[in-house]
Amino acid sequence: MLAVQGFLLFLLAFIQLVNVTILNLVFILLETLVFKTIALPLFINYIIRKNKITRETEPFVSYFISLLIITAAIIGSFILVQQIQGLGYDTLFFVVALSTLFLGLYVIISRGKLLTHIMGYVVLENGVFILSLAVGNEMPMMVNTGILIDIFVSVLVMGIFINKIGDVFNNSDTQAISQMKD
Amino acid sequence: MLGYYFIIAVAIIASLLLTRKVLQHKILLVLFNGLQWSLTLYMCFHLHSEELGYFTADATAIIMLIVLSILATTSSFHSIYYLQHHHQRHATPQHAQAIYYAALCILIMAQTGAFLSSHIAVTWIFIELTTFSAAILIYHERKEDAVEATWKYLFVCSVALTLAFTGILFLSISAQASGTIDLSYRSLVNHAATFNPSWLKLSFLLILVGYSAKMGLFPMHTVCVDAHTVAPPPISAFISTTLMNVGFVAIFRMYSIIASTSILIWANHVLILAGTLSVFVAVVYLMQVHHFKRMFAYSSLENMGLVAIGLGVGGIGYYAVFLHLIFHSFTKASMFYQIQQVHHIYKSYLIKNTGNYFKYYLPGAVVILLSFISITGIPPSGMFFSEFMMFRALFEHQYYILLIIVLILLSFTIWALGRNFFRLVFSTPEDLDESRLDQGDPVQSISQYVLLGLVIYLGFNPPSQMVALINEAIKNLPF
Amino acid sequence: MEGAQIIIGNQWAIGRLYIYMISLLSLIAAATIVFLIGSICIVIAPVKIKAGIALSLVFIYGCGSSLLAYHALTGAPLEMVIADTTLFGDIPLRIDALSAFFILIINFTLFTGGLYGANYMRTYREQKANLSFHWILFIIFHLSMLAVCVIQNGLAFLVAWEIMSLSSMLLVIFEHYKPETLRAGVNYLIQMHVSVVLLTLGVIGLFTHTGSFDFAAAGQLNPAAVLPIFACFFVGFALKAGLNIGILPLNTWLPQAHPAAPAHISGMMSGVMIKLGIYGILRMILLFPLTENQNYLRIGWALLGVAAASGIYGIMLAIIQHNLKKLLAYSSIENIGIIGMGIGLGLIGLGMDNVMLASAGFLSALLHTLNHALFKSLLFYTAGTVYHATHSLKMESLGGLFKKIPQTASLFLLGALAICGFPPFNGFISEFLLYSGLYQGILHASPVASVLLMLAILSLVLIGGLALLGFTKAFGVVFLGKERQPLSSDNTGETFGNLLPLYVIGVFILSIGLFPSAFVRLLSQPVALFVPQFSFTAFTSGSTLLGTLQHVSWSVTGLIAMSGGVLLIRHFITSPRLQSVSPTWGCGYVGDAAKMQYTANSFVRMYRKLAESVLLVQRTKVEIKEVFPQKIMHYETHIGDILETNLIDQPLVWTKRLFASFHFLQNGKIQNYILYGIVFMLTVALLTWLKLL
Amino acid sequence: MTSLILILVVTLFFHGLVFRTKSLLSGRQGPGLLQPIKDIWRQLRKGAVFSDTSTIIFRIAPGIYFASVLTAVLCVPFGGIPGLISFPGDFVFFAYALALGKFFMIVAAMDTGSSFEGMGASREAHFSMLAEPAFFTIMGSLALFTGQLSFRDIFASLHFSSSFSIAMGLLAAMILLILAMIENSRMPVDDPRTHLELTMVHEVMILDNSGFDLGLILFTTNLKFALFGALAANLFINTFPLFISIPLFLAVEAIFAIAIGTVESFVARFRMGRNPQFIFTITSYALVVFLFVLFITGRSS
Repeated sequence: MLAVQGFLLFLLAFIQLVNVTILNLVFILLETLVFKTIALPLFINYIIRKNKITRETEPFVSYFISLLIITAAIIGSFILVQQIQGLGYDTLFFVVALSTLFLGLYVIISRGKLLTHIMGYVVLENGVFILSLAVGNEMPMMVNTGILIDIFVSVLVMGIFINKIGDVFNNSDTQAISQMKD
Repeated sequence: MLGYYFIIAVAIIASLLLTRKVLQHKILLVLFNGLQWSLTLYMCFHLHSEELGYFTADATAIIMLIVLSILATTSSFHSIYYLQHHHQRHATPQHAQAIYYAALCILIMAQTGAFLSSHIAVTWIFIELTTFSAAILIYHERKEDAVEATWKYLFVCSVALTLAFTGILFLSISAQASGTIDLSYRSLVNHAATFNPSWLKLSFLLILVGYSAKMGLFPMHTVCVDAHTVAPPPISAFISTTLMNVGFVAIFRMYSIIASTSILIWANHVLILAGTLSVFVAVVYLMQVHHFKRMFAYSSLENMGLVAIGLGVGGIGYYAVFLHLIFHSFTKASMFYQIQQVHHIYKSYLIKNTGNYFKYYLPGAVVILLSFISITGIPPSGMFFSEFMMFRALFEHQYYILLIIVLILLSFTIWALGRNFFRLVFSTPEDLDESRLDQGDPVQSISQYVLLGLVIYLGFNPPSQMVALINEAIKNLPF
Repeated sequence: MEGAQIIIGNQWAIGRLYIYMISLLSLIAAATIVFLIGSICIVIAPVKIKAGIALSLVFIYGCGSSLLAYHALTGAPLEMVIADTTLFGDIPLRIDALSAFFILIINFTLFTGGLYGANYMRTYREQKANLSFHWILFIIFHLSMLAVCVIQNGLAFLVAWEIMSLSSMLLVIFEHYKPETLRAGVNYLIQMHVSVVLLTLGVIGLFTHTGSFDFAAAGQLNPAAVLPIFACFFVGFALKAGLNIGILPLNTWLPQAHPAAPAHISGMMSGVMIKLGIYGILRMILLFPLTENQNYLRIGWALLGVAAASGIYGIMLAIIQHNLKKLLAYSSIENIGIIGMGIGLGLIGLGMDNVMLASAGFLSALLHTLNHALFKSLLFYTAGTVYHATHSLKMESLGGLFKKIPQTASLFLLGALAICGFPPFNGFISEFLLYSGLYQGILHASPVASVLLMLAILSLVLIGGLALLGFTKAFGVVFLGKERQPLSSDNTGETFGNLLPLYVIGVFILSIGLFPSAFVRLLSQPVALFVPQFSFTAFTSGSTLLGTLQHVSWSVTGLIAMSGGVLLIRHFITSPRLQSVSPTWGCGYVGDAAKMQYTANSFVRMYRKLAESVLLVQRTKVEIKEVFPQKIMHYETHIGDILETNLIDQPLVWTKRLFASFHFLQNGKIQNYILYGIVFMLTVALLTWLKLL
Repeated sequence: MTSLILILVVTLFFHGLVFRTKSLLSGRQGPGLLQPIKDIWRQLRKGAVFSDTSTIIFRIAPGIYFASVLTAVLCVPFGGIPGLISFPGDFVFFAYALALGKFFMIVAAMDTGSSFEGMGASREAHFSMLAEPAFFTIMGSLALFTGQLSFRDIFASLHFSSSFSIAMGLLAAMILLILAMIENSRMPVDDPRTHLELTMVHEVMILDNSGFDLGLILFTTNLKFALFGALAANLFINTFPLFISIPLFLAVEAIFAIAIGTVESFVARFRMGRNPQFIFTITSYALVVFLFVLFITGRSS
């Protein structure tokens, strides 16, 4: 699923980014294609296998409710974008980006598994990526690079960390790491 | 200069990771501090100098940089002791120490970058970098709670920063809408008036919430607390002082961008809301906290709340905010350094396990008393003056009810802190066998005396340069 | 801090002499250096002489300040300004007659207290660090109090004020290994903080309206702003003074802190520190433009009422205390009430521009301030000696101490008589002045006013009567009769040397009682500050003030002479006669007389029955069921301060409950942590959308 | 001076007169007028027994008690003639001097460490505490009435012009009477003739006193009576010449004594519990007088 998203992003980027320096374009395309489409899903699969994480998800809220919420989120973002007018961009971009953001956040909030948290985070990042594509043309190359590297590193670090957690707690559920409280 | 700084710093960090000898580590650490100081001094003498296109040494940066360098030195100093004791008690792998020092250097470097950067996105990058390095340091003790805290810190901070980044994107969108390409603060400040207010609001909100995780402000303060609890004390000292300053600077720069726009009032109210909530939450937990470091964490939350309020109220409040940040950094840092020694003596951070510090380790007890006076803003501490100015600002802007609320809440904090501090210093705990207690080492208390003395001195007699810098930093805010 | 320019109050030779002699900053610097050297000495010195060093420092500062103060008191007010400091602006240091008066009281009490304390602290010889800490704080305490009297820059004043509170708090918790001591200390800290908060508000208000921290700027306040700001200052100072402001009874630290503190500290706090609250009130009265729209009258009546109520309440609670120091602490509240009544009367006098009233009021207030400083410290010191001799302050376990420590007992008796306001002691003089002022008021005021004044008189009488009850109880139960429990220690630590300072105080008490006019003359300058047209001639209808006081002193001398004569006669008559000694007549019952005798509790039983409606009395009693009771039956009463319970404790409980209801926030769930952020954003968005932000 | 002598003279007969009244009213012959004084004289010449619990306080207390009352006597004027002690507000001194004596008596009672005397002491303390306000109110109203602040001036310029004022004077006299009875712990507050310590007030305080001290105390009690009588008398003898005023004075004192006797023989003692209320009502009477005066002096419009 993430792979698909990544690929779509790749296409999106390919279509969208027309007037940028070649180097930048190449980098972004590589990033989307290699990292988001291939590396990340493989990495996550690796983690799943290593920590024997069961595939079924135990959401706190039922699917139906989640569905409603997400739809609401999409509509909401649409309305929001309509509210704020006067920008020279294709509003569709924003709708998609915002709804992806909300989706990511929602996944994080509503799911119990650390892994799903990471996935949610990745989705979030994708949303951000779309958004940055919308303005990416003018974003100076160096900055863009830095940001993407950051995203890359963060996901990686977190992934590695899940392994650690797996070692220490031997089940990677958020219940296990909710001990620290007042 | 900055370029050299980064290069040399990276070199030092690399060599730290490569070597295994304790002595070499220490030497490299000293080197790094020397580097840090030389940069700081250079920057002091080249105010407003542009570096590498993305960095400018403006007043805000200089102030924070000086604070950072001071605390960097002390923190490195105490880290050495910390690692010694830690190593004595449970055998840590040798490379862990290398990683610790390296991460420490990265953290300092990243903060330096965050302070100096003059480009909103660059700031963001460096802040993300601080998150990682801090995470590594928090994880240093490798216990279960360390894992938990680190994970939370890492994850929540990343999410929060993503939100902040979204905010930046919105900002850039609205910037482009009005034809601004350059996202450096200067141009943003200059053109902000022409931006679309709704987008500005949205981005300000996102950036505030995002960086609140760094500044330790409500709503995203939660992870900072946990991080304090498990991080090695010298690192906690960082997290709750300079790292919070980083968060503040990020928010402050955003604030000064919108300062010239129509949404300033709105932003002020949001800040005041966040600040008041922070103070309230802090009080809620201070009243029932059992763990010294958590207590300090909540008191940081409270102080950041005050800062947010001061920023939101404006007027003399702006000045007070900077003063308060400086003093808070010094005080809180020395509290953490001291608590490290407390832990060394009592082998516990829990309030109920400590007591009669006055008898067991007099210098430390005096430090605790001084820092209590200092943190609660009782004269002669400098924080009294900063808080006094904030109250003045509140009074002058007719926020009477807010003022009353804040004063009441502050009285509660004094009560809570006083109870626990005095218990630590004076009361005799029932089940405590003195044989298990270790000796305190007065050398470790020197830095606290220096810092607290600094707080008092700067409070009474702020040097004109400092005043000038602060005024410079807040000069283009509406008074 | 740049150079200091010095303005002389009036062209008076000796005053000018000073100005030439001192450069202010060098003075301050010298004081600081002396302090630092002294503290270092105290730290390194052997235990024996720590106190000595501290005392000598206090003596030096005392002499210096007293010298200045004396000249100010005799008409050479002194003003010095530390010019434009970066933070405070100008810091004016003014020593006018009022400050001078208080400075003198402070120096006297701290020196005697220090002397007494030096001996009192002997028993703690082994706690070296603690002792040096104590004595250094003692010096800081002294300096800060002097500073409070002198500094007239709002911000700097706050600093001095806080340092004073803090140092006194740390002095209180000397025996910090006792949990209740620590609790009392923290409680004290908080209540002091509340007072400081109010003062801070006042200073801020002053600054916002006048743009200057100088107290003198209060003169330019616009009439609208006067009352609120004055109220802030007033309440703040009243809290410090321990005046019971009905709805804000934050004087509960007194009865908690005093039993906890070492005797000399209690004595000094009760003797002078709380007086600085009075000083503050007086200072504010001087500074604020209260002449408009009858402010004098308003404040005066309010103060009179509050003070009377507080006085009665204080002594009512004092009577039922079974801890000697607690009793004394509550009686401090009462005496502050009397002082407050004096000030209130003075204000009313100013309001009715009736010189007699005004001068009588302020005279009695100031004199009673001095008197209370004397006898209250004396009483606390004697209590300290009692504590040394018995290691207990519970009246129910004391008794018959007169035989063990006769000197202390006699001194206590002296203090008790003085505090009850009996001739020939100083308490009588100040209360007499107050009485005559009130009666004057009745003669000259409007009907309603005179009725109110009559009520004031009645409350004063009531206070007197209750004081009689309370202190007969204290003296009778603690020092007379049989000892209720065998005393723990035999060395009572009562030597003439230890008690010397107490005797000095005693001499003052008596001499004020005997030669009031001499001391009242000293007060002419301070009173003249409040009542410009004040003079001794224009006092009472018939004879002049001094004349009256002369009469008083004759009469009291007569009283003494007569008692002496009677006793002499008695001696001559009875000495030849047969005098036998036998046990007390027990109505035929010859049991354990110590258990039979009247206890403190039973002594005030009838009173308690009357007062139960006003006070909070919980009883725990075990009724005797069977004819021959096997186990020991007991009956206890615990007196709670009803105001404290209802207005402080209860709200605190509610607040804590409120806080507790938010404990779900930090619940360790990472999802929630992120949720908070989102909720916050949505809330803000909503509020923005609703135009609420 | 006159007042001092006269009061001392009256003291000799006062108690006797009271007893005689009582015995006559109860249909007995009764002792001679001088009997009480004779008893006192006998006491004065006796030796004494002291409790081993007691201290110096116990021994000096009676003397100070006597001295204080005597000082109070010195304050009392005789119509226009001032007492030895006379200055504005001297009645405050008067009251406090009396209280001083009381203080010592109470303390002395505590000194014996007896179970009864403490009881008496506590009662004495309470009653005097409750009685004081009445006196001060009365003096206040008199001061207001005359515009003067010392006994002498007050009594000298006391003119009962209207019927109102006479009523006022009588009321004041009555209150002084009741005060006297409380101060000397007579009926209905206390029954000196009772034999049960538990019901005594004043007597129980002096259980352990004997010999000279006892005599002194008893004499002081008489003196106190005469003292209050003198105050009451002063209400009526304003600046009359001596040949009128002295008989008037004696007459008033006599009436005073007889009144006490009568009351004592017809009124029963109150329950201890009820005493405080009773005593406090005096104060309210006194306040009524005060308002009265406010009304008379026309200051209330």
